[in-house]
Amino acid sequence: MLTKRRSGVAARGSHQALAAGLTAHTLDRRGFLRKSGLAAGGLAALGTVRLGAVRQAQAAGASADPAQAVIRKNICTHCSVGCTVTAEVVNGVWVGQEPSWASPINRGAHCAKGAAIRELVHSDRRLRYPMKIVNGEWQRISWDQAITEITDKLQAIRNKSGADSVYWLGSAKFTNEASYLFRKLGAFWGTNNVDHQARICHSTTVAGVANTWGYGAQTNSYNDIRNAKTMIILGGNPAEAHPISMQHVLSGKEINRANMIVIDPRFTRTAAHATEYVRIRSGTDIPVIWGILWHVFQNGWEDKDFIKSRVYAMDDVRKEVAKWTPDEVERVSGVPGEQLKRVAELFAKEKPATLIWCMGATQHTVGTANVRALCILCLATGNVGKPGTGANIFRGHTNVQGATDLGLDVTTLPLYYGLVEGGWKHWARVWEVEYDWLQSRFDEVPASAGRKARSRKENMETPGLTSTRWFDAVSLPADQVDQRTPLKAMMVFGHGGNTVTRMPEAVKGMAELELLVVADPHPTTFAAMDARRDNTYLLPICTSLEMDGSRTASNRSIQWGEQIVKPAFESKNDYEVIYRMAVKLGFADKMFKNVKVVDGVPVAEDLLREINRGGWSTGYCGQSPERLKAHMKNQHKFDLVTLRAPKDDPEVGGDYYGLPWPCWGKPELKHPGTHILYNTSLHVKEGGSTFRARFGTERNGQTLLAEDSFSKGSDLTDGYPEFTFGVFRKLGWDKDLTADELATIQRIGGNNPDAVSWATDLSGGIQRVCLDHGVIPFGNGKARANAWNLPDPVPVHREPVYSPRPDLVAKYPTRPDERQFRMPNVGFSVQKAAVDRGVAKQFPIILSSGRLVEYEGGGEETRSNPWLAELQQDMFVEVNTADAAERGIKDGQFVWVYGPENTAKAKVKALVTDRVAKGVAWMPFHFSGWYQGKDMREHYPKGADPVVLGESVNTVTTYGFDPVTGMQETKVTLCQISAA
Amino acid sequence: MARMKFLCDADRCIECNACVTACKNEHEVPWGINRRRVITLNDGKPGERSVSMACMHCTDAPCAAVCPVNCFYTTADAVVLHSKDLCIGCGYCFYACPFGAPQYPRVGNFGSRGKMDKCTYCSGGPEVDLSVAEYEKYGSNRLAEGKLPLCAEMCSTKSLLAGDGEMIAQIYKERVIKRGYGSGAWGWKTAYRETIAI
Amino acid sequence: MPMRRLTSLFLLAATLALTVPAVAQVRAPDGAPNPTASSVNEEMLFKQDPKIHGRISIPNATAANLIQPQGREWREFRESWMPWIGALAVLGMIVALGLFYFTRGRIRLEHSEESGKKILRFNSFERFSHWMTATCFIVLSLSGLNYIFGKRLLMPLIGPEAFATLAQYGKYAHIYLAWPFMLGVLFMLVLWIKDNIPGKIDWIWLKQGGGLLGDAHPSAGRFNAGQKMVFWMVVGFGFAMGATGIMMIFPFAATDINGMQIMQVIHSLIGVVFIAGILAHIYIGSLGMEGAYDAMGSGEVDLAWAKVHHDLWVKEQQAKTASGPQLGRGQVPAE
Amino acid sequence: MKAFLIAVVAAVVLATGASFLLAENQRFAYQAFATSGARVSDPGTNLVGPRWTGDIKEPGKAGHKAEAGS
Repeated sequence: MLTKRRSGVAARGSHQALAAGLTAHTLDRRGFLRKSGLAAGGLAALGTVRLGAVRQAQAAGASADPAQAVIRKNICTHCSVGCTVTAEVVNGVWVGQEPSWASPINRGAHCAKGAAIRELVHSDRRLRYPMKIVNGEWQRISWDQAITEITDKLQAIRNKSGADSVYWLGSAKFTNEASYLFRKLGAFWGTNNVDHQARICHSTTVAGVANTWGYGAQTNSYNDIRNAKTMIILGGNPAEAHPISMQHVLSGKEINRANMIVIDPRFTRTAAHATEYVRIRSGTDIPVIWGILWHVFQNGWEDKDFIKSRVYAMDDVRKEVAKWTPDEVERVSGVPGEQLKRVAELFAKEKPATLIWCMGATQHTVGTANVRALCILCLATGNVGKPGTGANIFRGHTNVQGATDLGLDVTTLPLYYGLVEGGWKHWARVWEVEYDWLQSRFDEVPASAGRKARSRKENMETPGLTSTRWFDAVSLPADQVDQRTPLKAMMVFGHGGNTVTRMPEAVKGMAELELLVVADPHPTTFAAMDARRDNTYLLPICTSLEMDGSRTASNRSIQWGEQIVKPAFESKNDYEVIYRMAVKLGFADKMFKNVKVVDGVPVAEDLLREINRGGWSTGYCGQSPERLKAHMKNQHKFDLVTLRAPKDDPEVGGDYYGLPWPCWGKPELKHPGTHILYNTSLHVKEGGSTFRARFGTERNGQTLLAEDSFSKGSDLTDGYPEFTFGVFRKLGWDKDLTADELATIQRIGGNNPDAVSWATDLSGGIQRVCLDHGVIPFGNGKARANAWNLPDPVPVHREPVYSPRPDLVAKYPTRPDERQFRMPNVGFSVQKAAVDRGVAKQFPIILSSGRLVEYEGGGEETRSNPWLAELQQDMFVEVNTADAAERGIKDGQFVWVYGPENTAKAKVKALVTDRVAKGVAWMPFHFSGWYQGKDMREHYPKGADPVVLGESVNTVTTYGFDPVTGMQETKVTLCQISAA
Repeated sequence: MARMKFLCDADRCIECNACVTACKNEHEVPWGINRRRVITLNDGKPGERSVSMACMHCTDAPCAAVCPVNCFYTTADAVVLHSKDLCIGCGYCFYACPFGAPQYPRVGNFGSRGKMDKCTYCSGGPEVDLSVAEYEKYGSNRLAEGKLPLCAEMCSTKSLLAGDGEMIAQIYKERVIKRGYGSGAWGWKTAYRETIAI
Repeated sequence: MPMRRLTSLFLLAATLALTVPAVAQVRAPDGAPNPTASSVNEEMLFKQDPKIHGRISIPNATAANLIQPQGREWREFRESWMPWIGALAVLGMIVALGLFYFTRGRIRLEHSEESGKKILRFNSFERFSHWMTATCFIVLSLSGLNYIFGKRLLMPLIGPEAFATLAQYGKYAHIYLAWPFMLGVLFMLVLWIKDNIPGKIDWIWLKQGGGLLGDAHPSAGRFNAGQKMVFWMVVGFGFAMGATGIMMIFPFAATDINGMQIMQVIHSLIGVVFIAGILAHIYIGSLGMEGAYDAMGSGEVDLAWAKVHHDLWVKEQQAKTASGPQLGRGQVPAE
Repeated sequence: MKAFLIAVVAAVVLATGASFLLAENQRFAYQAFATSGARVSDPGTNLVGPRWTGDIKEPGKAGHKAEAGS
């Protein structure tokens, strides 16, 4: 009696009725969106439905789509895995998502965020139009008014306080092109105060890894983990932070019956799948790694040949490691020696072995040292530069790798060209602007507080303020901030206000700013803190799903995303906003000299071509928009494990998916990209390479060049330095250059053409000839176990600033107070005061923070997505069962979490669990909108408040900065918890 | 015809909740209705496992048996569906269901809870395939388009399997043999009165 | 590889044998990592608890139950047993009453000199309470029976759409009329409890079969033992139905799903017995006995009838009033 | 008879009252399953209908007769 009404005749007869159904009754917006697409899609589908299609779909492992919807592919804007998002668009409306089976990275899969990403675009909590605060009230304004007022105020501040008084905070959500444009804007504005989220996620990785073997990036790929026989995941919870990576991790684990060792203070969802779980005390990564290495060296498990030929100064490490006997390791970290011996043996002997880390390793005052120690563990066991090995660093945001590469950093120009004359001149040539004009844009800094004055040129070459300290740079006495004036204005593009530690200080800083501009799809925490009465603007920016552009995944693969739908509401994309500001600031002609602007919007492809023209140092030169688009079109041709397309394919033959950088030479050279860095078993033309000879050729009488190690097919069969025209002439390879290439080199070099290098040769000739000779343009060096230019050349353990073990502080103190990034870093004094005051007694619980799968970053975007928000509605703190029992705390009740600074407190729900050990608490960092117990919802512009609000963990986090990068300490502080 | 089933390989499930939001996305499931959910067992303790659960489309479905208005029916693909036109919102299916699948728009009391809603295995309901009416009442109909449920298709680690029972059992068996362990096909005994013998 | 396969089989067997969660991650004899050896499995969890439940992030505690197979027993009861029990109870009673009617016939009013005189048996509030409860009961029992028999008897006759509509209204009627029903039961309890305290006389009445079986008329007060049984049945079952019903009306307010299943079992079992009992009550109050209906109809009964059936009560009433038996307003019933 | 009629009327009145009281006590799933941290403005209406009854057809609106079942 009850059966499917499946009559074809009836179905066709219903077409008119269906269409009528759409107009006959009122629909809410959401329903309309979906249905307006469905009607068209559904109509088309009715005629083509085949019975048994299910079976076919199963057989094919994919689904045949009968609907006539337009399919558009973009990249998920959340984490760095780089999942392809396949959108069905009907009549300009994004009506559905389909699995992206063809992508070798996600193979159809998504996590909660990716599977809900359509709502990001449709979200009715988006910022709809530009707004400004007038006497504490939000008012709607036009784009013209917004841009005019903002640029006028910027100019006024610049005239009064100098270029450095404006902070340009960019975003890891930017496309590569927008990142590049934003850095260029900073350069044209005349400041190095340009930063983004990498500061607070993997800046220490970039610094630590680059200082070890050349480039600061993941050496292998998510897919390559399938080759590993042993994997250590240290300070990472990919099950929540990078769920799609777990597809590769768990498959690899199953196929190879691999060892999966999770080292973490917290029993995470990842640890639940581990073959061995090592619980450590937060902040003792170095003792644990040295503890592992102690067993490696003790038992002779190290890879001696590898160390001899490819590593510099491993003996320096041996000396430090010798101090970390199993007893001392257990005393400091709590990990028994036997367990670490087991881990050491597996990592050294069951090879290939890979080391995966994330923010649990990086977000520390010893972040860079941690990363260095991890690299050294890979080096000592020979686990780098081969399939299944390597430092698989899982970056955070979708394009944090690309944004870092493209210079949203206070220490570099795009593609890691240093803030030195050579770097500036390189980009001046690419941009076709006068170097002198660029220099004239920078401030002169007068002498102050015993510091010398800086000329414009010197200031141009001085690293800027880190984003972790922006509010200190507003509030600290002027003479402590080493620039013309302290900060006066914040230009925040796509960056939350709750992601930096010490929120109470940030709120103070916000209030003192002369101008605050937030350009974002959402108002962000900056809008909700009720700190400001005026001179505050919100600019609605579209998501990167609503624009064209490329994104660099963690594995360095670059993927082109096409605009899925037009920007929602009145929002505009980053390119357009930057362009309009440049117009008002008077340098648009210079800045967009080689970029086509259509209807006021710069064309993404042209921006990428400009990047290609200047991106030699990092091999961003071969990934033309045409090649990237061909990759997206031919995704299904790339192998799941090797990421390589068959050689005979006409469009993408032999390429690695996404042309992972370095992709040498001009696009026409068709270099396939580099899937696995430093892999000597491949020819450079096949993506092979060596460790980068970045640090000279010799140190203290020891060579820094590789010995008896070179990439396959190399004409030079030993180590060699990086290539310059001078080296070419010595080798006689200059004859291989074409006349045009020679002319370009001569033009660039002027009276010293010998100095023109593989990285500054705009003709690409040097790289081309290198490839022909089978050598790597950047040279063939050794990785450094001793990085003499860093504060701790060989990593040493240092207790956190707020240590739960004051007894260990005397032996393992944090670094002495010193000035970094134009600011004082007084970590030592703070640590000493904390020990003297007995803070660890008053605040006996270690507080750590981390990520939830449903949310990302500061969380404004994801907390505004009801599909995600429904799954995590309350900010919480994980409290150990025993700690909760002692305090009479029940699961699910409200508690106060007190921090040791600023009498800070946060009202959150208790999640009583054994995920955390006794004496440890953990909070997610995605929440904001409640502040010290107060719901700040009313302060958002009406209707643009995220669905879910909660206390930010950073209200109670504390002081502590990495000396190399200014990374904040989010993983170890102290707290007290009581029932509310 | 195929006999459609769900299988959650708990040794792969990482509680990423993609299945949950994929479901929300595909059917525009409103807040408060959860056709699919992920539950973590032994949370925070060794042996912890997470399992994604929705209507299992049981063999001899108890919901269908107890329904006082016989609003349930089983499709040729063995998917258990129901008619919202007939449903009186009595809640008996909720008593009978071993998996907590039935959902109601209102929750305070029994009298006016509204029509029951549950996982349709992405195959709509008794209305005409791919019609607006079907979409409004039951969500989209992927099966009619030759596709499988989106929750399984989008599962981050390929933990959640959907498809012909024998086929997915075979996939699971191969996995268990390859890796040497498996915590079992959760809910199969209850839903299908069978387990996967390896 | 057969060797590998064998190992796997062994591993799996070992896994299944393991019922207690081990503390450490375990490695298999062949050295392969085997996290599942220590992981939870269905069998083990069912040994700890008949339900498998865990942690879920959405604020819906009931959603944290993964598998709760008890619905199966409930379904067995509801679908395999309940229709038979219900049919037996209801049809059994109808058949029994029919048999009784055809063998014993209608109990006639015995005429005497008092015939024609009326005595007030139930005042208007009493009658109001009775009828409110009664009408509710009829709708409740019909809509209640519909949950069991509707799809079996009615739906084939009127088609699914019409039946679903009817069932929908039936459901609303059941839920909403439950409240006046419960109120009515409460009223009747208060009104009549003092006349329904069981006594020795009831025993005699019962021993004599209430006069139904023989020709003797045992003495009775305001209510005879049979009526007292009806009273206590209505009160007892009424409260039981109310309590179990309320538990089901407010899901999870007082009990979990298993509790609600049990409530439903009690509710339906008592329901059908209640219906059977009330059928007998209706029979005797209308068709079965001449003159009985008047008590609830007009409220006034024939004095002769009253003297036969409730001699003690009539005496008591007459003693209360010096002017003799309380007579009604008219000689003819109000009807 | 009067008592009977009054009783029937009273039953209907009380039942109607009960229905209102119960409706008062009734909560939508999107309210019941949202906590103090969330503000749900538009819970959506697909699958549950505009009045969150599961009835897709809006009462009093005959326009929605799109289904063409056979």
